[in-house]
Amino acid sequence: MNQMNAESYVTADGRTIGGVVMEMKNITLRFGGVTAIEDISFDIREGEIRAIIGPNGAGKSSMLNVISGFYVPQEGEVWFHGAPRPKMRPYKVAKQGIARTFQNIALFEGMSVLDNVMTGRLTHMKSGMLSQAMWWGKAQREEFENRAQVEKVIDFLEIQAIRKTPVGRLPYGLKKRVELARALAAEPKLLLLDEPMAGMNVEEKEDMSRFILDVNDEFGTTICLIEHDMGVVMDLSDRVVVMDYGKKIGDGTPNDVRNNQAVIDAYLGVSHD
Amino acid sequence: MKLTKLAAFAVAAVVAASPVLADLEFPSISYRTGPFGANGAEVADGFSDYMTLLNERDGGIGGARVNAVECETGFSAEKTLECYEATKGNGALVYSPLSTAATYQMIPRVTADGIPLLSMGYGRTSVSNGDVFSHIFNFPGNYWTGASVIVNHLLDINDGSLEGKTIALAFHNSAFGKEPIRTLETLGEMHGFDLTLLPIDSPGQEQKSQWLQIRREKPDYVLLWGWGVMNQVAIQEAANIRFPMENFIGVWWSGSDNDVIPAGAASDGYKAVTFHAVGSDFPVFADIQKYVTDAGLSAGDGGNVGTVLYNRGMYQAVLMSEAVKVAQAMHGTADITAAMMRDGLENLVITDDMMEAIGLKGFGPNFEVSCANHGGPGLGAIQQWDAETQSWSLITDFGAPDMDVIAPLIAADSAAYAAENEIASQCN
Amino acid sequence: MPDQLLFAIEVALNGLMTGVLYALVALGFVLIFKASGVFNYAQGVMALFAAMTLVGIQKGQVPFAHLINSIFGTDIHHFGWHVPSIIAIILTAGVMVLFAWIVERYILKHLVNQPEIILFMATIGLTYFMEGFGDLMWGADLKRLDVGLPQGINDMIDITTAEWFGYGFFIDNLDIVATIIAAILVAGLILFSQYTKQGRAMRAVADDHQAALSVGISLRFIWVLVWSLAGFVALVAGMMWGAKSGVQFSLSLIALKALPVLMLGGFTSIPGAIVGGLIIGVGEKLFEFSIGPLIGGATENWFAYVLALLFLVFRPQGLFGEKIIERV
Amino acid sequence: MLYREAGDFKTSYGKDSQTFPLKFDRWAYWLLLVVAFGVVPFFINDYWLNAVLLPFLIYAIAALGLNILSGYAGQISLGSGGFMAVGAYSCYKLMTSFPDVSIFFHVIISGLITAMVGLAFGLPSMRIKGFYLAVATLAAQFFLVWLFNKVPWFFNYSASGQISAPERTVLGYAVTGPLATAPAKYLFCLVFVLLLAWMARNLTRGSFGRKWMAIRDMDIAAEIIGVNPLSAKLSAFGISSFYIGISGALIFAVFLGAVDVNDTFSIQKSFLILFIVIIGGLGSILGSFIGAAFLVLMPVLLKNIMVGQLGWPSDLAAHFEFIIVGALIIVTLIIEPHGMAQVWRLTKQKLRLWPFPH
Repeated sequence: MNQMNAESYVTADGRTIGGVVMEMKNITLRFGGVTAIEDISFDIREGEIRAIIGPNGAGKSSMLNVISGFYVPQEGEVWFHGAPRPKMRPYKVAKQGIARTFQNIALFEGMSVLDNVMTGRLTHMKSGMLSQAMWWGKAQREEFENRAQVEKVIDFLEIQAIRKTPVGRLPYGLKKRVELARALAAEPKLLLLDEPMAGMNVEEKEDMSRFILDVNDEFGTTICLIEHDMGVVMDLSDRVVVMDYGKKIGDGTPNDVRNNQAVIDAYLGVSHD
Repeated sequence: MKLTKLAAFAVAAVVAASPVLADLEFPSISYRTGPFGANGAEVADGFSDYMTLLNERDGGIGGARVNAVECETGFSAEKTLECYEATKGNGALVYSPLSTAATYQMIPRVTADGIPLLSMGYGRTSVSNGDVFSHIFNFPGNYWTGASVIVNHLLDINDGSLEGKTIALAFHNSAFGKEPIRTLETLGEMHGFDLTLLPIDSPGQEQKSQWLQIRREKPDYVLLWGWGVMNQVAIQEAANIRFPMENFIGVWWSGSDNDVIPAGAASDGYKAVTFHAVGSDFPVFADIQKYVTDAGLSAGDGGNVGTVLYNRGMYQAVLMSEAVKVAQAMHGTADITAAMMRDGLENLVITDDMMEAIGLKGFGPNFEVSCANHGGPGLGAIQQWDAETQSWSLITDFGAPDMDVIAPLIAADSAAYAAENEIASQCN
Repeated sequence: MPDQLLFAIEVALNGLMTGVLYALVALGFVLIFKASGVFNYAQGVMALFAAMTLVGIQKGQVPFAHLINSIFGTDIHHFGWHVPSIIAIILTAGVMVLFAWIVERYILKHLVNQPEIILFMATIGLTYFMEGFGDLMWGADLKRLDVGLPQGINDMIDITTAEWFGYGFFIDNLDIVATIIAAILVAGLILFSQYTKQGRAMRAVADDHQAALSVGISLRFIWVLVWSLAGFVALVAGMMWGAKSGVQFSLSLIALKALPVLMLGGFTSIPGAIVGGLIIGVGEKLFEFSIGPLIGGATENWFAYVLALLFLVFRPQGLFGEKIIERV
Repeated sequence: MLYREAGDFKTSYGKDSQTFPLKFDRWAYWLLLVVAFGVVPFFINDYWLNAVLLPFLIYAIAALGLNILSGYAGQISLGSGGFMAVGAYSCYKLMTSFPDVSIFFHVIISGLITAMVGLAFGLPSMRIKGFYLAVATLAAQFFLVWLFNKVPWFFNYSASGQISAPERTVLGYAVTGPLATAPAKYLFCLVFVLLLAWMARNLTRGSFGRKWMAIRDMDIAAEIIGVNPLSAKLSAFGISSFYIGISGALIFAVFLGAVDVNDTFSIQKSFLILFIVIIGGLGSILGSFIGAAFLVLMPVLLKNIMVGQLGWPSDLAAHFEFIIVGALIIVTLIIEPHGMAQVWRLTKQKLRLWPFPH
């Protein structure tokens, strides 16, 4: 599947990390006069957990938005499966198998948990309007097949009890979990998680970490996540990109990054001038 | 639970609403609210006050009391239909919706239900042909006779020739406003005047474009075919560009007190065609004062008595009640049905003696209705506004329209309707 | 065709003047939307109600006369006095403040934090209510509004332009007065919002509700304030339009003329409302003048909307809005 | 304890996504259908059929359509009146051009034509959002009404510009024209209502419904998880216009019989439909019916009570009608912004627990 970087390796805990799935090449993103991302390149390998860390305003979320096609960078290319990805609308990116969660939960508040998770399957549902309006065999069958898939995700994330609850009524931690469920329901090739543990207590963080590891382990999903909590990131991820003020200041295994002077400076707040 | 209670209440309300039978039912489909409420209220007052007068003074018509229940529509065709459905089962004798759009909707319905409809000076012009429209009447005038009477008046003041003159028609962009176009075009070819069409969309609050055009093109005469606020704005704008008011002539729906008063002194000299007299200088008004207004029985607040539209509503009540008398005489019963009422309308003859007996001598022209002619002769007069005395006065006698032009138009339009709806000849 | 050009200029000038009248109505919308996020459809009926109240007070009409007469069998209509225009205007402004207070107290207060569409629907409900209430209070008959505004062609412009171009332009005196009054009104609003404590509080609320609350500004007071101001703007608009056509139901339909202005100028921008009004006024008049005759005329009702729609498709942020950056 | 769900277990996904999950509700629904088809048309008088139930059914269709667009897909439209006019004029042209084809198909095709027009006017929704879009739909309203008033081809060059429906029959019974009986008209509309409500329910519970709701709740997030906003919004506009077009065709052909476009399809109609949807409940099929019933019945009831029973002058009653309807709208919004369907839902929830509320 991957021509340019085909070598794969096995991690210490026995998972196989494949070749490069996605590669960011010299991405620069500007809003008016503000440069949010400046000339950043890194890659994501199949099956790995890749983290992007950095202080507030470093451009991490913008980076994720570039990957999911929501922002179009002024310069640079996004390579996916070994070819440059043409400029495309976010929903097409989603159809290519990239799913994500959001920093400020972006659930559909007017819908139940089940319906929210079902929206994750929309990229898999193809039946036409007429057959749906008539609730004909095909539409009905498709609905039930996808429902079965969604029920698996619901079981996996242990949210069976709140299936029919409107998401507006759920507490924060559960909302985060539902959002993960929605992303997982899409059976993504690449899963983007934008601060999945932000605002959680220790217990919830542990739960979430376990889910992330399980997803990676059981479904072999490639994950790219942004996180604030250094401890969690170092435990979870295989490789880490460090950003600061829109620039990349470090890239490597957690251990490499931990010992990187620039990273230490950025996190301990050494002045930038 | 709640709903059933509500439904029960609804049924009770409707059942209780049905009035006692054996009266002469005249459902008064009126509009006192909405964009045309100011006009509708005057017509409804006139109609209702005359009916009340008949009850109070004469004990009804031929001994049967009149029951004229108003049904408010707000000038909506749907509400009109609701009113119709609500009242038609109570022995309604005749309808008069005071809206051209609603009339069009009701024509097939009332015909199917066998109830006559009198659209006095509005509605579908070709219903004059009683051979096709068995239950619809539009005496004593219609839009086409109105247009023709106006053109005759213009011929009069131009020594019989309109050759090379230009006439602009500012019309309400609806079924009502479009009615006179064909007649005016035909008359234009005949008399050699140019017709400019200026459509104005409802409600007509903003007419600057049209009046700038009139100012540029300086037509010799402007005709107005409007209703409601459109008239007031048009007359104001005409005053603003100093268009000579005596060259500005409205149809009878553009010639009420409401239309000229807002422009104040500037509207002095404005003309309109009419099919009945103006003012309250008739003996019947004394009776209305005595039996209705002073008795506290007037339909409105009593302030509308004698206005153009009040008189029109009253005239409608007069003609209907006279038709009832004809029907009562024909069928020998006081308690007539809708079918008898139709006969009464079809055999109505208005003479000077009758009008004098009513106390309205000279109020309207004499005419005869027949099976073939449901429209009467279409006589009309021109009235002119005097801003100083705040009054209208008739400046011409009731004159005849050019039926040579109108009759073929009516025949053609009604024949088309008859063909479309497969209606056989009614009169032979 | 120099004649055609002259005509076009005349039409455009008149369009500008009409645009001012549209802007007047739009201004009331903007004031309320900016400070409270309410898309106030009732602005049109407020203009009608204000004009009715003005005429009613001026002529000494008894409020609810028809109702009183039918219940008690009395026959009262007028108090028999005649109030001078200026006092009647002040009293009417007072009534509009009272109206603002009632709206805040009995409607808005209960709808805080509801989605915009709900607030919008509530104002349509208010429109129905006021249509009935206004008629009940002052009667549905047509009223003549006379507060001494001049009307008719301005002779000076007519004669001067006739000398210059050989064709005298038509400009309505009422339009000139309306333009002057609108200018004074806008200047007054700007001064008020820049130099008074209440004005600054109003701007603060428009900027950020939460922040304004946290520094102790009373939101409810501000709402009463902007609704009063909008009521006052409605009174002015009602006077101008009422002088043209008399005071009656159709006056409330001028709200429909203001909506495309709002689209064009933006719901939150006062300069937008004014410039938008002018563009719509000139645009629709010139279109009716040039294209109208080719397609049968009476285009003004829809042209403004189509113009605004096309404009928005190419510039979704409106005339004065900043480019929208979307975030997730 | 009559109304309960205990013991009502679902054993398949099909049963779980039923329209009426409770047995009691299903029974009530079938009973309602039997009454609507078998009892109402034969035991209710013409006034109720013609003047109350017909508009109720027809407005319910329009409300279903607008609810799909505004309630489910979150795009506010004030152009319903104009789209109804498209349906009405399409139906008129079809009826007069192809008199041999069944009126049933004319109505459906009118809906399809309206759907096309709706798609065209839905295109700006790509760029314009919220109230700006709502006002933009007014362009459709005013332009379409002007068009039908102006181009004589649409009204077959009749002098007055009005259109009137010729007589057409279904299974030998006239459903349009002056000779159509009230029960025939009622049943004809009822069939459409039933069919369209069932389709609306199917669409909104399936993937189209979820797409629409996702766009409504958070359009950006929806696009990022894979919803094509163009197709979602346009499909909502199309389907919604299809419904509204059918209701317009029925208003013209069955309910009124003749139409003047300025009067029947004015902006007031657009507001009326929006009212029905909001009062009934945005995003609720049942709400469309409750709202339609409320706004059709309310004025009739008020009028009958005030004029018929209390004997007030009709103008006073009309003023009070405005006041009361306006006040009721405000009060409903204050008490339950999610509309009467929500009130119904809450009542049902309480009933489930009754008589043991804790």
